[in-house]
Amino acid sequence: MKLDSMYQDVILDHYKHPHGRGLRDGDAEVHHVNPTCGDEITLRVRLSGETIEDVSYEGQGCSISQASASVLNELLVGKDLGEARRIQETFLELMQSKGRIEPDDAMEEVLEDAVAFAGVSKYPARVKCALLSWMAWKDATAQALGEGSENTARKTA
Amino acid sequence: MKLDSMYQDVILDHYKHPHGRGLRDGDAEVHHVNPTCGDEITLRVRLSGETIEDVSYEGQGCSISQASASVLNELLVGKDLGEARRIQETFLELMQSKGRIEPDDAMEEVLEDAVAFAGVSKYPARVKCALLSWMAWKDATAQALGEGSENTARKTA
Amino acid sequence: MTILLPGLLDTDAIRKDFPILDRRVHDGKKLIYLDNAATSQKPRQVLDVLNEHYEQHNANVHRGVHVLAEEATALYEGARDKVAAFINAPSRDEVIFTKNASESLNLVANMLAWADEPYRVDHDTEIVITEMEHHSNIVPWQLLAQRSGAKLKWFGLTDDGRLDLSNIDEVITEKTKVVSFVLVSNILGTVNPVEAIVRRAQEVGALVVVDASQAAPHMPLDVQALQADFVAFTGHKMCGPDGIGVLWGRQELLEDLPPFLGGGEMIETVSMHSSTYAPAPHKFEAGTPPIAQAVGLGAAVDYLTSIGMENIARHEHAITEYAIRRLQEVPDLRIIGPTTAEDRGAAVSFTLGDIHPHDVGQVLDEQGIAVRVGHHCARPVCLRYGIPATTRASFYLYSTPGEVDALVEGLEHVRNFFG
Amino acid sequence: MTILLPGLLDTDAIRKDFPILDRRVHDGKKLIYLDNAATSQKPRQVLDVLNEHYEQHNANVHRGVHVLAEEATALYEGARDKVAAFINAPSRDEVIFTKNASESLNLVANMLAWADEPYRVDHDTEIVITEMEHHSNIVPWQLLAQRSGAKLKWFGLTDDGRLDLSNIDEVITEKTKVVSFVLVSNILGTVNPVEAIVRRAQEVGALVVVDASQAAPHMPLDVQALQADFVAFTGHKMCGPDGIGVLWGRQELLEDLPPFLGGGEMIETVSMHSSTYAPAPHKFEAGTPPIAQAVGLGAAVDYLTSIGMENIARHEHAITEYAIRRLQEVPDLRIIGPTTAEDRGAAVSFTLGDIHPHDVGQVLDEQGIAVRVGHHCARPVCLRYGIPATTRASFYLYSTPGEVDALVEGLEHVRNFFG
Ligand SMILES: Cc1ncc(COP(=O)(O)O)c(C=O)c1O
Ligand SMILES: Cc1ncc(COP(=O)(O)O)c(C=O)c1O
Repeated sequence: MKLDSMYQDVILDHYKHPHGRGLRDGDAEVHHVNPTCGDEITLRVRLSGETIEDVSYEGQGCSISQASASVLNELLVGKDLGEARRIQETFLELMQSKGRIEPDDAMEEVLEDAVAFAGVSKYPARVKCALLSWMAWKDATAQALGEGSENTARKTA
Repeated sequence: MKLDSMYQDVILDHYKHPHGRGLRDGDAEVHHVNPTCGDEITLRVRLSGETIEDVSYEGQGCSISQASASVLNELLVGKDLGEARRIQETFLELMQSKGRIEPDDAMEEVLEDAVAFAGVSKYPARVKCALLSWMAWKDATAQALGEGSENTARKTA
Repeated sequence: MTILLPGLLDTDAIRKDFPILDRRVHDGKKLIYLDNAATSQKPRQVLDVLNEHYEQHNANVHRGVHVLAEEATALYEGARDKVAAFINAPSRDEVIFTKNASESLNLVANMLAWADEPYRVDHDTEIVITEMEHHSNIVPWQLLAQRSGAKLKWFGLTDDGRLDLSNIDEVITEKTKVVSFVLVSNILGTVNPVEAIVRRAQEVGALVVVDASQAAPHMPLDVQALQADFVAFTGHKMCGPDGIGVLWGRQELLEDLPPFLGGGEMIETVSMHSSTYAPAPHKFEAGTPPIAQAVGLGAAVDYLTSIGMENIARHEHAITEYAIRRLQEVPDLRIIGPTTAEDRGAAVSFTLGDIHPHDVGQVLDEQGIAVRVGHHCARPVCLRYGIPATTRASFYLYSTPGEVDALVEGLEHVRNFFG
Repeated sequence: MTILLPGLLDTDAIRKDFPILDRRVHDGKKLIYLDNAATSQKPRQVLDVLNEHYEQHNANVHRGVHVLAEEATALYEGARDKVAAFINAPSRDEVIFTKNASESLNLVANMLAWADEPYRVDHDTEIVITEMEHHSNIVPWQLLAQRSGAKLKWFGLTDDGRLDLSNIDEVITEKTKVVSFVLVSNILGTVNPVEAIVRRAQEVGALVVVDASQAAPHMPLDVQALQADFVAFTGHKMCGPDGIGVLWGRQELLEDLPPFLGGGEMIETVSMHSSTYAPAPHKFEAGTPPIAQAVGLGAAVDYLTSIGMENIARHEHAITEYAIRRLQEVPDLRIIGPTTAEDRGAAVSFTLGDIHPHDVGQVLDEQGIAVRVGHHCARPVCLRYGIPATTRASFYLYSTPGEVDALVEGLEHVRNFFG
């Protein structure tokens, strides 16, 4: 069934048993929303020099967005920023591939569990779910480094 | 040719040789515009008791609107108001008939030259041209009688 | 097995009018389209009229003396007559064509922002809406409140998905200039008690705006019976094309209130220094209107009328009653909104245990079942009921009990998948 | 007799794409459609896409996880990509779909009304337009001036139908917040010198809005080359459906400026107390957009691109040159606008002695020739040249020299009729 390509066991596992969920101390906090479906995430990053000490998060959303945050936590915590950025970029590339990238060994080495999201990239409506926490992480990291928010200007009514 | 039913000789005559054109003294003046084509008329009414002493006008527009004002002047000046209103209503009925009324002798007696406009009623875009001066007359008469404008509220930008 | 319910339409015949209902999805699965509250499908009768319009009569309206322009104008203005009759408007000139219900509602909010007394909304006045509004009937009023300094107030909701009018006299007060509310909720399905609200609004001299986007497609709509001042709805949900909406407004208001968009068609005369405006409805229709779309909406109105709005309402009532009953058999399913079919439209929202609606929708889709998931442009309702989102099945004149059964089976499959 | 002019397209082939061009009017007369500046006809290629959309892919866009919703979203957003490429936009997110050019222009005026500094238009500032604007680029600015207290100024016209920029430094000053002007006049045909105006506007830090309604259909349009801040145009004049328009705007402006219409689709998150907005373009697309119409516009853009905008411009240049030459042979005919084909679009306005344009149009129509008569939503131009109205013939990619000849013959007939 085509669905199985989206809902890989790895993803369902992360969804049911999320890693590192909950908000802990951080150097910066962001709140991101997926306007097309209402998924939300609050995410904090704690750095120690170039090392990611912690990524903690709280949010609501579908299995894809929840699992993606869990995978992110597992992958990035403990990494140094350069490596984390490479992982984030590789994940972004995979998710924007519209199902056209078949992850090879090299990609699998970088992304580990996150390669399971390859199937999601075929479902445009769900790609944003998978990317939500990753965009939040990128934004929070920029803020923690004092680079200001990369978030586009959004005004409150 | 179908055109001839609109451009009756009577109409073309009135167009080329308009009756009573020009602005003279009046008890009330109105300015009407046909927003769908830009035809304009300024029209004054002078009453003496119940009698229409004069209808004078100035404007720009097509043969139909010009001829119609000329016919109006010819028909209404000297009439008493009751009769003029009956003529106006009969003309309105004819113009709104979409070509379905074939003027009979009775109508011809009331409308005289104005029956020539029967053919115009088949052309929706031109009906308003034919009615422009008649609506202006109705409005000016109401004003002259102190009944206020029947013009719909129009605001200036 | 064919399920027979009293009041059903002959859906076998009706479904033949809708080409898309033959669509197969996901390797040959029959399409089961239960997303009608988002948009309806279009019958052949409407598509044919659209084609004929573009192939035979296409021209810009008004101002033209040539045949095509006269035909297009007659068709466009004829559509206005049809819509006026459909909603029992006292005058055709009270029917304004917009691009969608959202524009209609924004039009009213903007007229009031720029109006003279007694209509003007300013910092001393109040605007009233409800917690079950579609975002299109919230944000325009938030913007108006923010820009005029007026206070925005709203009616809350009861636990069973109805308007809480218990404090109506505190919500609608002498300061209230306008009360805007939805006739049928697109998320809860609730049909709201118009009379009580209108009565109170009239007491304090407030204008009443009714968002009939989910009513016009599904039940007889009589703007005179409603006693509202403005009624908004949208063509694409009622078998019409995209890109066309309607605002009905009472004539004297349309005369008194200022225009919104400026441009061609809405003027009487223009000079560089100042302009005067055409009478309504043209005053509110700046630019080339959605001509073919209005004509298409006219055809949709003809189609719906030929079937009969009473009959459509009866059909949907039967389907909704059946759907509510069957859905309640699904374990862990909680209906958000009234759980009876009384005073209720044909949109049924629900949650399914803690399976996120996105996941519910995805697995249903795989079976050919199209539902909508999310907050349905009514996020305050989700906040009110403490849920992130819902899954919504919504029915129309071509929906069948068999499709309800398929949905129920589909949901069982969802439960197994995430079980 | 077939007239050959350098640069003509193969109109025999092109005309086969347009079903309406086979229409007969007034007892069998061939339709000669010379009202293209009002609206263009639609090729089969666009109508087919519209039909396919409604019969196969119709759904509401965004927020949907079912197949139809995904297809409709991909088609709608795909149309945005096509339009972005067509106008060489730096980013697809700069392309906003509206209902027509008039809405696009009103959108800009309203954004500036509610903007923060440095964009805000208020009583201390000035707005600049020109005397040859379409009413849709006059009235929104009059309304803005009236409501904000800003001063409205404009460029006048030279006797030969060009912008009089001799006083540019007095018209555009340090107080000027926005300069809005038409790229190609719909009444005079004039193509305006963008560069000179943009340069001066940039000097004083004013925003530049270009009304490209009569340019987008007829010539290559490159928003980057224009160096404007906003560019508006309309679908129905460029082989697209009714009910769809475009506003292109520079990304940072779209980010900084406030929304106009509020509602579904344009929000990020809504609570009863406040809302935040989605990034552009969605921020400016409240409610269900004209989905099928955008898809149809995408097909129109494909169609025009397949023929080539350069080729279309060359064709129209040839036809216009021929038309100006032939028309000047008609006694008593006076062209209102440039009398050469240089820097000139394919709309040619004229008066014919003192025969009123309405009468000219009526007699031409009887011969199957569709022209527009009146002030063409540009009444200040008529005032400027001291005429009540004009007759306008306007050409497009399917127009032929033979149709010009028919027009000239038709005008002879008009002269005889009223002679
Ligand atoms: C130059 C110009 N600007 C603006 C418009 C307005 O376009 P629309 O009527 O589609 O809004 C038109 C066409 O009518 C036009 O010719
Ligand atoms: C209750 C309600 N109001 C308003 C709207 C807005 O309609 P549209 O998106 O056509 O503007 C909708 C539909 O989305 C609706 O369901």
